[in-house]
This record gives sequence, C-alpha cells and structure tokens, in this order.
Amino acid sequence: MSEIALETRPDPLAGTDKSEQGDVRTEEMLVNMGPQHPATHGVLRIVLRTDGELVLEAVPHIGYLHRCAEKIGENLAPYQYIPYTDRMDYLAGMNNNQAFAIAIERLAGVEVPLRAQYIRVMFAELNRIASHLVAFGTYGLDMGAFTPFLYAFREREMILDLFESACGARLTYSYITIGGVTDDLPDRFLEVLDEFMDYFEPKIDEYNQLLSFNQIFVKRTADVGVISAEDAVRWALTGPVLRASGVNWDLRKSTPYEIYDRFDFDIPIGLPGGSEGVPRAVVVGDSWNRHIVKVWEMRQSCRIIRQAMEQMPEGPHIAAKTKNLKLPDDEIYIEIENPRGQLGFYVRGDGTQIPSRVKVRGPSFCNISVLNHIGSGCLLADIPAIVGSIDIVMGECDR
Amino acid sequence: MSIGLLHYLILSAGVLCCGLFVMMTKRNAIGILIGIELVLNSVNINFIAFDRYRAGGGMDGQIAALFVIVLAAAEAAVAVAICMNLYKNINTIDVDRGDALHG
Amino acid sequence: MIEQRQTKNSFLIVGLVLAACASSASAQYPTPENRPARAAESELNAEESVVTSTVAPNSAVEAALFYLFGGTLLVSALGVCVTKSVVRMATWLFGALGAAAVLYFLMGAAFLGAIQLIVYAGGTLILIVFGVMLTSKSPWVRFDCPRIEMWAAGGVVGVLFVALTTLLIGTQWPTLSAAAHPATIAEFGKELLTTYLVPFEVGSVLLLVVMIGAAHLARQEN
Amino acid sequence: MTQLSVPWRPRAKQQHGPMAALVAGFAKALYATFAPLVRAFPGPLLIGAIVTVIVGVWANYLVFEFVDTALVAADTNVVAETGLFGGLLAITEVRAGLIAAGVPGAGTLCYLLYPLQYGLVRDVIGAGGLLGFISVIPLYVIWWERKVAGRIQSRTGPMRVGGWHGWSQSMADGIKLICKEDLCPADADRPLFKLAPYLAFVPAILAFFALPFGTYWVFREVDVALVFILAMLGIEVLGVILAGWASNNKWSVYGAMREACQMVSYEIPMGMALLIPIMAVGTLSLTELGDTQSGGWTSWIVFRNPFTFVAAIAYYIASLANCKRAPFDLPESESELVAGFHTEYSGFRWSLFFFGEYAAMFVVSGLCVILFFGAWYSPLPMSLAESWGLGDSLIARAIKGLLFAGPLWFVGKCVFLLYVQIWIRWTLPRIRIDQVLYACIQVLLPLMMVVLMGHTLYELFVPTHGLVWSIFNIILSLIGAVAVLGMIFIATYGFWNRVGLVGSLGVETLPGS
Repeated sequence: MSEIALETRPDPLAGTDKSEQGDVRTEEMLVNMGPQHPATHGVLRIVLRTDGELVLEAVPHIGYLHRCAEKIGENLAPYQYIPYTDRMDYLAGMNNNQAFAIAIERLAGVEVPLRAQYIRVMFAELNRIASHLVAFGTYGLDMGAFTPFLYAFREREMILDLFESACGARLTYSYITIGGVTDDLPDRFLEVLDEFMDYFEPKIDEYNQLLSFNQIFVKRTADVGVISAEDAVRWALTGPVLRASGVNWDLRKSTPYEIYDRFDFDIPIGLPGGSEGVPRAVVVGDSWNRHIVKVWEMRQSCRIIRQAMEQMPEGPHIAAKTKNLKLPDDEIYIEIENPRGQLGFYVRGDGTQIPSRVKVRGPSFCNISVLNHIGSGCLLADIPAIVGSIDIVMGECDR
Repeated sequence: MSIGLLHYLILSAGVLCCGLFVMMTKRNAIGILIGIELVLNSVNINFIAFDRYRAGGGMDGQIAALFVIVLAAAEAAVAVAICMNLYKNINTIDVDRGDALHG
Repeated sequence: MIEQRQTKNSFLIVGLVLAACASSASAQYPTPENRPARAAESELNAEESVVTSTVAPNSAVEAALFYLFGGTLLVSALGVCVTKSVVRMATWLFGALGAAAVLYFLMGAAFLGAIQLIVYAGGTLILIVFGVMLTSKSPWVRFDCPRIEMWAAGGVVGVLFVALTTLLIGTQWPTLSAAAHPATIAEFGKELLTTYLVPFEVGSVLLLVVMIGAAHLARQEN
Repeated sequence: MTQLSVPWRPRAKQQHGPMAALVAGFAKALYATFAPLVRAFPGPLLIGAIVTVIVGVWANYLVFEFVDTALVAADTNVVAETGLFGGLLAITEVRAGLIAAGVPGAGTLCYLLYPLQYGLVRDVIGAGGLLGFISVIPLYVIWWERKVAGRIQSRTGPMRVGGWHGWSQSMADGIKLICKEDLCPADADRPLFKLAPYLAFVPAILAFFALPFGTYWVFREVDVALVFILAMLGIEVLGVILAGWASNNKWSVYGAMREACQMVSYEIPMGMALLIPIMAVGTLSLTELGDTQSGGWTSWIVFRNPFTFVAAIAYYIASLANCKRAPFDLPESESELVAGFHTEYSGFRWSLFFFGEYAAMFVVSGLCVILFFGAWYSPLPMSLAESWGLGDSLIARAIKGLLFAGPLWFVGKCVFLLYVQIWIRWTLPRIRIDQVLYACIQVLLPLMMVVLMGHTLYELFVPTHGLVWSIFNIILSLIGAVAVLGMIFIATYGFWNRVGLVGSLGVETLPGS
C-alpha cells in the first residue's frame, strides 16, 4: 500500500534541475519545516527544497494564524479595537497599542498630555527590551544554547511584573490607549523601575559573554544570510534587520513621533568584522549583526528610559475625551518603530465613529519575505539561524 | 558434543552457499556486495577454525583472516564508489542495466 | 531480451560454481593416512593439550554457544537470501557479522572478533547503508529476479552445499580439541610485524590506494 | 451512521501490557514505601544509602576475592568437568586448601559459598550487578543533569517527585514512558523500526562487560578490551541509522545521516587519541593500562608528556561527538530536525535511546579515565600506602580501597567527566554539520597525526630520567594543577556569584534553597 502511495504520488520536484555540478549525484527533496516546528517561532511553514544538507530554496508559507484583524478594525470603534492590536504582535503589545493610538489621535486631532507621552515612550521602550529579550533568548535556543533563553526570560519576567503593576496584564496590555494611557503609574513605580534598570544594564554584558561573543555562536551566525544594504532597502526591510545591513534608519530619529526628539540615544547599526571588537568573520548584514543590533538596542532603550524617568512631568495621564470620537472623512497612514521594524497603520474615517478602512503594515510580514532571497544556498542548520535573526512574530505576520 | 573443526567447516559451507545464492539472485549492486561479504566471512571462519584446530603453533590463519577483513573493507569502499558512479551514469544500481560495455 | 541475458549470466555463474565443486571434490585432502609426517606433530600437540585443557572453555558451554551463534549466523545468512529490501538485507548481514564475531571469540581469536565488529559492523555496514541511501529513490528498493533463475540458483547452491558437506564429513580432520595455546595480542602483533611485514605493508598501501581511488571514483565528473 | 474517514490507518486503542502494569505497580509500591521516609529524613537517608552502597560493594568484592583465593588454594587442576555450568570444585579440597592457606573460619565459610563455585553462578551475579549499575546510572545521571541544568539556568530543576530534590523524578518518568503507547508510523519499516532502539541500546550495555572498574573489577577480562569497547560504541550508530531510516520521515533520515557522518569521521581521531596511551604502555588490556598509573597523579598518562595531554583533550572532544552530546548533538538537534532520528519514537523505545546514550556517556568517560586520568587510582601514590605499613587485614584493605584505589575512585572520576559533559551541554550552542566535519577532518585529525608522531618521537628519544625529564614533569604537573584548580574554581564560582543576586529585584531567595 505504501509503495503504491509512493509510486503514484506526483513528483513535486519533476522538472526541477538536478544538481549536476556536485561531486556526488544526489536527489533533491522537498521537506516541510513547520507549521509545527520548534524553530519557526510559531506557525510558520517553510517549504525547503534541499539537496542533502544544502537548502536550494526556502519558501515561507504564512497564514496559519490569520484572524481577520484588519477587518475587525473596520467594525469596531477605535478604542474597542485597541485590544486587538496587541494581539497582533503579542511580544510588543505596548508598541502596537501606541501605533494605533497615534494614528487615531492624529486622525481625530486628540491632544495627548505630556505625562502620558512620557509614560508611553517609557513603556514602549520597556516593551522593546522585553521583545528583544525574547528574540535574544529564542535565538540562542535556535542555536542549541538553552541557557541564555532562561536568562532572558528571567529578566523579561521582571519587566512583565512592572507592566502588570501598571495595567494588570502581562501580555496583552491595552495600556496605551487613544489619548494617553489607561491608568497613571502606580506608587513607587519609578523607584522599582530604577532598581530594575540598575540590575538589568550589567546583564547585557553577561548576555554578550554568554552568547553573542561565544565562538561557536559567532561561527554559526557570522556570514550567514547576508543582506546587503541595497537589498535590504529594495525588500522594504525595516527595524533591526535593516539597521544590521548598515542602513542608519530609525523612525525614532528620522521622523520622531511623540517626544522621541527630546532624548539622547544612538542608533546601533551593523558593523563589519574586525572593527570595535566585532569578531572577524562577521560581515555587515549577516545574522550575527542582526542579533547584536538588538542587543545594543536594549542598551539604547535603557538610556531612553532613564532619561524619561528623569524628565517625567506631572499632569494628567489621558486626554479628556477619548471615547466616541467622530473620525473625520479623511485618511492617515503613520508608522512607528516597533521592535521588529516599522509598524504602519492606515486608517480612513468616514465621519462616523467606526473607521471605514484599517490596514496594517506589519514589519514581520515584510521582513519574512526576504527569507527565500537569503535562505537559498545555505545549509539546513542555517535556516533556524536566519529565521531567528529576522525575528518574526507570526501573529503579526498573519494578522 | 565436542565441537571440532568439522562443525565450523560445515557452518562456513552453509554461509558460503547463502552468499553465493545472494550473489546469483540479487540484481541490486549493493545486494551483490552483501553476498560477497557473506562469502568472505565464511572464508574467515574457515581460516580461524583451521588456525585453531591446526597442529603446531603460529597464527597464520588469524593473520590471513585479518588480511581478508582488510581486503573486504577495501573492496566494499571501492564497490560502493562504483555503485555511486553507476547510479550517476545510468540512474539505477540494477547490475543488469549497466551493460554499456556489453558487446 | 533482458530476461534472456539475465538467465545467461546466472548460468555462467552456475557453471563456474559447478566447476569449482568438481575440482574441490577431486582434490586430495591431508588425512592422517596420507600424511604420516605429521604424526610427531600431533603427538606434541596431544601433550600440549593436556597442559592447557583447563584454560580452554568448558566444551559443553562451547558447544552450546557454538550452536547458538552458529545458528544465528546461518539464520541471518538465510535472511539475507530471502529479504528483498536492501536495508533489511544489510540488517541481516549485521546479524551474520556479529554472530561470526562471537564465533571468533569462541575460537580464541578475540582480536579478530573485535576487529570484525569495528571494521565490518562499524565501517563496512555504514558504508553499505550510505550506499543504499545515496542510491535509492524510494525506501522500498526492489529488484526482482526471475523465478526460474531463483530456482536454478537455489538448486545449484543446494547441490554445492550437499557436495561440500559430504566432502567435509568424508575427510579425516585433525581432531585437536583445543588450541595449542590461546594467541595473545602481543604475539599477534609480533607476527604481523616480523613474518608478515611485507603483506602488512602491502595491505596498508592498498588501503591508502583504495581510499584515494574510492574518493576519486565517487567524485568523478561526467 | 457513516464513520468518519481519517487519512491514517485506523487502529485499535492500545492499552499498556501486563508487563508495563507490573513494572508500574512495583515501582509505585516502592515509591509509596520510600517517599515518606525520604521526605522525613533526606540527609540521613542519603548518607545511609551512600554508606550502604560502599559497604555492599566492598563486601561483594571480598566475597569474590575469597572465592578466587579458594580456587587458587585448591589447585585448579582438580576442577572436574561435570556439567554445562562450568567446573565444580571438590568442596573438601577447597576447604583443605583454605585451611592450609590460613584463612580464618574457612571450614564454615566454604560451605556457605558453595554456589559460588560455579562459574556460571558467579557470572550471573556479576552480570546482575552490572545490569543493576547500568540501569541506575542513566536514571541518576538524567536526574543529575536536570539538577545541574537547573542550577546553571538559575532555576531549580525537578523538586517534587519523592520529596527531597525530586530524587525519584527519573523513575517516575521511566514508569510514564513504559506505560505510554508504543507508536509506529503507518508507513514505517515496522521490523526495523522496532529493532533499532535495541541496536542502539544493547551495544552500550555490552561495552560495560569489558570495562574494568578496578584491578579485578571487571566482568570479563578481555585482552583486547579497548578494541572491543570501541567496536561496541561503533555498533551503536547502526541503531541510530536504522531508526532514522525505518521511521520513514525525512527529518529522521537527516538525523541518521548526520549521525553516520559524525561517527564515521570522529572515530578516526578518537582511535588515534586512544593509540597514544596504548603506545605508551604497550597493551590493549584496560586493566593493565590502568594498573600502570598507580604511582599518584604524576604517573597518570595525561601528564606523561605534552602530547598525551593534548591527546586527552582531543579524546574528550571526540568522545563528545561520539555519544552525540552537545555541542555535537546534531543527530537530534531539536531546533533544526525536531528530534532527529527519534522523532517518531515514543514510550519505552524512545527511552531505550536515552538509556543507550547515557550508558555510552559513562563508557566514554570511563575510557577517558582509564586511559588518561589514572583509572581507579587516587592522586595519592600507592607507595604511600605501603609506607604506612597497613598490612593486608580487612580494615587495611578498606582504607586502601577508599584512599588509594578502587571502583569508587573510578566511578567518582567518571561522574566528574559526566558533569563536564553536562556542563558543556548547557553552556554552548550547537555547531553546524560542516563545522563538525571541519573540526574533525581539518583540525582534530591533523592535530592527532602530529601528536601521534610527536608522542612516538618523545617516547623514543626523550629520556625518562634526568634533568630534561624533571623539567618536563614539573611543567606538566603545574599545567595539570592549574587546569584542575581552574576547573574546580569555575565550577564553584557560580555558588558565590549567585549570592549576589539576593536582594536585587525579584530575587528574594536563592533558587533551590
């Protein structure tokens, strides 16, 4: 029975080129990586055309987590839609809330109090750290190093504790809402946060010692999945993936939203090997740079948070009128810097409370598109290295 | 009940016959290789049995068996390489199809 | 057309085997009768065997082990004959090789037994599995053989086995019950590097040549 | 009513068999008995268990030594071949021989030890002891690995089952695995699929039969023990390859192919590294190899010359690759191949792979200890024991066994090397298959060739006495001391370091305390 099944099944590889250039005559085969696979960070399915360990083609198949998030946005009032936004990129809920909130505020002309803006920035940066910690930890996991994962989660738990103290939720916050944030900071929050920052900042060096500059890790990731700066721009990559390719582009600097222009911070970009302590094998735009850019961004986020804590003004935490907003017959598209890249919200109002059109530009969705470009011609073990370095969240990819 | 040379020789004859049968009936080059390994093993059993039950000292039989093992390894390496080459050229390892040199 | 050629091939083999049979049947085997010169030797060994009989394993245990592992060897060899899938054939072959290694241990050739396991089981068999994996399209590689040819081969092999067995039983073999003395690994090495130095070196050169040759053969570009 | 058609072959619901139920019931009863005790007195019970094990081991040893003495005293020539189960001693002659040898209380002891005269009885006891050891070792190494992993990752590891630090966690897992359904994929090659775990498990067990734990502590003294153990480790691959192949799963085949590549290539540097102690001592017998290292830690082969030092490290790396431990765990790399060759396995068959792996870990560590790290001898030289003038009494033997030589030292060293394996696994990322092969063929192999040549020349031309020798010895000893102290320092550094966590945010108490 099995033989018949094997013999009669149409050969999906029929017509593809046999790899004649190799030493040994081999057969290509198709393997499915995912949707249930530990290295695909959710329900990504990658169809690999392989020749032994060599991957000739890696085609990502997405949509397993599709929940009609955009369509739902066209049926709800904006403040009702906020909880849906943090379910897209569930690792960076604050940033997603913030993006949608800013879009609606600009569209409806809501003035956000200054304290709210500071709190928003602080929480967005904290969430950036939490998100990068997950990326860092799971990237170690993809490389077979289990321990950094738990270290990263240990610190992430602390950030989630802070979030929980502020808004009661640990994953899907809906904290940043239209016109400000839902609640003011709890008592002693800034003290605890200060304590956390003191604790956390030295940990970044520990992570680097443990993973980033580990020789095996460098060997696994350096010069793997290289994206040149031109390619990165051409494929519309954003976020750490773009910056790792050496393009100095960050919306917080280039088109500062909220109050990012008040802070002093740097944009880490990918560095060539041999410079500033970077291992020699590294090239700009490889997986190692994509990894290390996130680690350095954590440090810059710390700087921003510290400045925000110092400058934190008093005042209301939310604008007076935030619900039952009439959206004007106008459209707006704004982008903010999510941990994974530029998260864009396109909203069109039609004079009612409910937007007539909501579209999202997800950074993971755009970044994953480059997978086949850099994933062909590498080894099988490089696929987790590449997928992990692009750092996708399938919830936001599929929406 | 005592085990003598004869027992080993008959055993080895049985293995030899199995090896020959495999060589004759299998069309798969690697199957034939497996038959050859069986035959070589029967030879080895003979060598070692003669070595043990032989009059006088020395270990000629064991040394011969060692060389047989060495040769078997060498032969297997070359044969597998030939199989791979065969496969590269005619897309199968059916020995009857490798008849390009057939007159 | 192909069928014919196949049968022709197998008949060639059959002829060769029969010829070998005939020539072996006519060969003269040394028996105590036609070899008086060894009488002195066997006397010597009789003496030795008395001395060393306590070292040799108990004959009953030896017999039990012989039948157990000899049986395993034969069953595995038959398994190789009747199996169609190449990987299963290789697995049966592994059974045969392992049983043969135990028989070597039983005969006091411990070094050879261990070498057999390393080289055959650890090396050759992996090579074979490699070959199978590299050369098969589906996991169920089968190359069927015409039924008539199977019967012919079976008959020939059966005849050969019967002939060999009668021949072996009919011959008078030296009946020493134990080895003169169990060979130690040190003596083995000494022999290998003194008496058999030239074959040893030739063997190593051969292995080198094979290594290079096999790599070249497998890599050969079209 | 139409039945829902499923794309897979429908199958009757499988219950676990009577054997599994029996094992589970037995283990449950055992657990019910011991768990409250352990919960009540963890410390005393632990100490008691260790003492019992030590005393039991030594009592066992003395009994066997006694029988050996008896056999020698009674002159082996009178062994009569009376049956299938080996020679039976004439008991009166043994008694006479023992009394002549001056063994106290020989008259009665002789009859008590009557069954031990049969070789087969002694073999059965020895094999039983060995199998018990082999089944306990993986259980507790797995438990220990989880505890160490927990410590490294600032968590606690198993804490619940049985009370004291989850001491019976592995047993509970074992029972669970035995009771699980034994799945076999519909399109798998069923016979091979079922056979493969045994092929991976049995050789690792067989290797123990030639592995000496002490000078006379070996089940079968084989004069080619080293080659035999290497052969057994080599056969283990076959099980893995067959498992990957028979699963009819592409990821499993990847795992199998990786295992084949890795094992075939790493066997070469491993064998070459093992050649070096063989060349130094001139024997393949592990007992003899171990016994040459009785003169304290400076006589250990690893400190014999610089080349043996390199060889020991190279052997350790190759042995990691050989028993597919991280960073060489490519055959089962979970982030690429899900679980590699054992993706399709479940329950008992799955656990057999792990038993095999942990047994192999112990075997390669044991080889490393015997060949390089002084086997069953303590760092104190045996000559010290003689200078103490302990004599040959029972107590003197026990003291010697504890302080100078014995299976406890051997097992202790093996356990340390196992710890290093675990430590490496939870610290390092995994390397890629091309890097694995590169490291073997382009780094380790040439290195071992150089080391082999260097060792030969060293053994031939460097004097073993005089100034040069002394200088070398001192330097090597210093290197060794620094290495050992450094290891111990790094291993214990964390214990102080983690104290610093107390009081910082979110850490109120130390994990595990």
